[in-house]
Amino acid sequence: MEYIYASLLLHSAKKEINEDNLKNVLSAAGVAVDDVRLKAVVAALKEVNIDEVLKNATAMPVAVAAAAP
Amino acid sequence: MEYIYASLLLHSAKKEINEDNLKNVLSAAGVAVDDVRLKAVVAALKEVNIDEVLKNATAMPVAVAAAAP
Amino acid sequence: MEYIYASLLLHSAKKEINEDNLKNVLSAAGVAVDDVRLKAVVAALKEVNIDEVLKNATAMPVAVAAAAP
Amino acid sequence: MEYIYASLLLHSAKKEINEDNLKNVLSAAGVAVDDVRLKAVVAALKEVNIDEVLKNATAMPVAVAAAAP
Amino acid sequence: MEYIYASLLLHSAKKEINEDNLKNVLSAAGVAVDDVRLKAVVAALKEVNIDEVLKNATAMPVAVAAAAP
Amino acid sequence: MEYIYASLLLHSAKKEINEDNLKNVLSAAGVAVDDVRLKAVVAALKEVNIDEVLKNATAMPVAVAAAAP
Amino acid sequence: MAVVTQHKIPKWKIEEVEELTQKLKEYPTIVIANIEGFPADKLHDIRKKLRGKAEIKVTKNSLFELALKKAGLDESKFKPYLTGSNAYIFTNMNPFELHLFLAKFKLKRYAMPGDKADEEVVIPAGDTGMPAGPILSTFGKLKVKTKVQDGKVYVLQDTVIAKPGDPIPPEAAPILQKLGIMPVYIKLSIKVAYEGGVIIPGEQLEINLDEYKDEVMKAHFNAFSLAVEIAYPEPEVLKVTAQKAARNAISLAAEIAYITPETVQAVISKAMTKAYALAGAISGKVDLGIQVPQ
Repeated sequence: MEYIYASLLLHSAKKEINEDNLKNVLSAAGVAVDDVRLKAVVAALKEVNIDEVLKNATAMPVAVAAAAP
Repeated sequence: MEYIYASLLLHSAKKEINEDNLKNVLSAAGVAVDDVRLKAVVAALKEVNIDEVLKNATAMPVAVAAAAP
Repeated sequence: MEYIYASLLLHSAKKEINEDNLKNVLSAAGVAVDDVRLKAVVAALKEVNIDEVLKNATAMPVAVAAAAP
Repeated sequence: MEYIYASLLLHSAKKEINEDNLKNVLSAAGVAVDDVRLKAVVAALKEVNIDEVLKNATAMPVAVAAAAP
Repeated sequence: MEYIYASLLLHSAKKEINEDNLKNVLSAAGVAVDDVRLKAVVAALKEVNIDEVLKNATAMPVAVAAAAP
Repeated sequence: MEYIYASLLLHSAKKEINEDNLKNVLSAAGVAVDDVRLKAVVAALKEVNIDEVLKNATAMPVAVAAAAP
Repeated sequence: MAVVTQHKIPKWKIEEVEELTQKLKEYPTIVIANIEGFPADKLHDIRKKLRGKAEIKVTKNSLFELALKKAGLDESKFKPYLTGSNAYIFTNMNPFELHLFLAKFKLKRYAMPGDKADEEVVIPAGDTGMPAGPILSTFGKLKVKTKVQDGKVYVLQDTVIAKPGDPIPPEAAPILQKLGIMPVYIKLSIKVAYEGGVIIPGEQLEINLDEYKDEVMKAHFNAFSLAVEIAYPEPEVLKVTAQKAARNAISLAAEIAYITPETVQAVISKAMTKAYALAGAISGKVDLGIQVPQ
């Protein structure tokens, strides 16, 4: 999950999630960075509306309540 | 949430969550570190069994899914 | 809920929940204090084990996880 | 939790959550106010729709109960 | 639910739930009283142990909280 | 709970919950009415969307029933 | 003329009308029950159960009608129900109470072909007392295991031959009768009840107590929820209000990542939930080397 936490850290700090930034954060945490994975994560996150995903993640309990019959 | 994501990054990288490490990660992400907050987070997380919390947190989406029908 | 938030504030500040303290806090928050209500709330809360209540409230995320079948 | 309870007290009393008001309430409860923390809480709460958060918070117990198999 | 609310009002005021008392309360609330319904409610509630039902009902929120392991 | 039952009786009879009506109902039930409490309840209920509260209240028993193992 | 006619009425009839009139004046509630085909011994059971609470009279409809007139009651209200054989019940209970009381004790009868079981029908293990013979094949048909002992049919184990609601096998009827098993309920069918000028048709007397219990519970729950919402100062209420307030505080703290020992769990859970949501969103495209809970 290191790549995800690092990405979320950048996102919540309102920094761009690019290879350099992500690599910096991961290295600072002492993570040996795998370049292939780095590229893949950065590319995949570009396709995702992170704010939307996070909003839904928090919305869960409400959804459940609504689902209760 | 920056402090939390940074802490979880350290945790999943199996590094100790102490002031120095946390400061390093946050700085690498371009976050201006507030020492008081840093101390508070580190102190609060010392009181917590993060693995236990993560286990509970991970169980959540499952619970939510099961509740749907 | 003002009276309750004020009472919990006093409780977490380790101050006694009595009429004077509660009145002080409510007034500081700009709430027009009704003496009868004040007395009633203080009397009722004397019967309540607030630490117990808070423990239950904090335990909830665990409950969610435990509910997973 | 004092800062949070004090903020919720102000919110439910329909008063603005700013540094002065929060400081007033906390002082009335006998809490020694830490200015850095005060600023941090006020700033963080500005980013949040409190009513929305509370609505979700109350929806939770239903979710919990319903999730039980 | 008017008849039930009126009955519970009488119950919590420690007054007998009989046709006269129930009629009085309902009329005071501006409800046009239906004699057949009145008789049915009085007869049914004679068979229902209201204290028992209320005890179960009140135990509920606590039960939810207590369900947290 | 007499004041609450009386208020709900008025609400379900689609009558306004004001001091006069509430007093009438309580007196008809043989309750010695306390004016301050009367005012407090009427004022507090004015702040609340009763239908909304009842809607959520009804969701709970279902959930609770489901929670019973 | 009227006087002459009255002389022709037998004395017992006059006395009976007199008695009925007396009861109509004495008791506020009158219930008319249909006893067409109702076993007399069961009516006797009911009479016994009602002793001290109600009186039952079986009489001619015409005599009851006369008594209504003499008691000054509006007989036209009862007219439609004064057909067939009726029992008249006089009581101080309200009609619903009487109905609930009657529903409380179960009267049972033997099964007849075509009946459905009202309760589980069990043929018990042991000596049936029935001589072995053609009856053995009936037991066989009912899948009841038997042996013959001293020339009598002996059942090897308790055997259920019908569950509640199941039709009772017609061939079982004589066996059940021999064993004294009555699996079918009968109840007095109430046509109408009268109290204080109000006529209540029998079908309206049905009361589902569970519904009332649910309503009481719901009413109380509504009241409790409302009380919690306005922080009505009763300890039981404030307990829940305080819990709600605390939960609100924790949720708000989690939202702004305000870490204290009380909130750390909620804050981390929230961060985790978000992390897994994001991981889930890209897990199809990237090998993160982790298991994302679905």
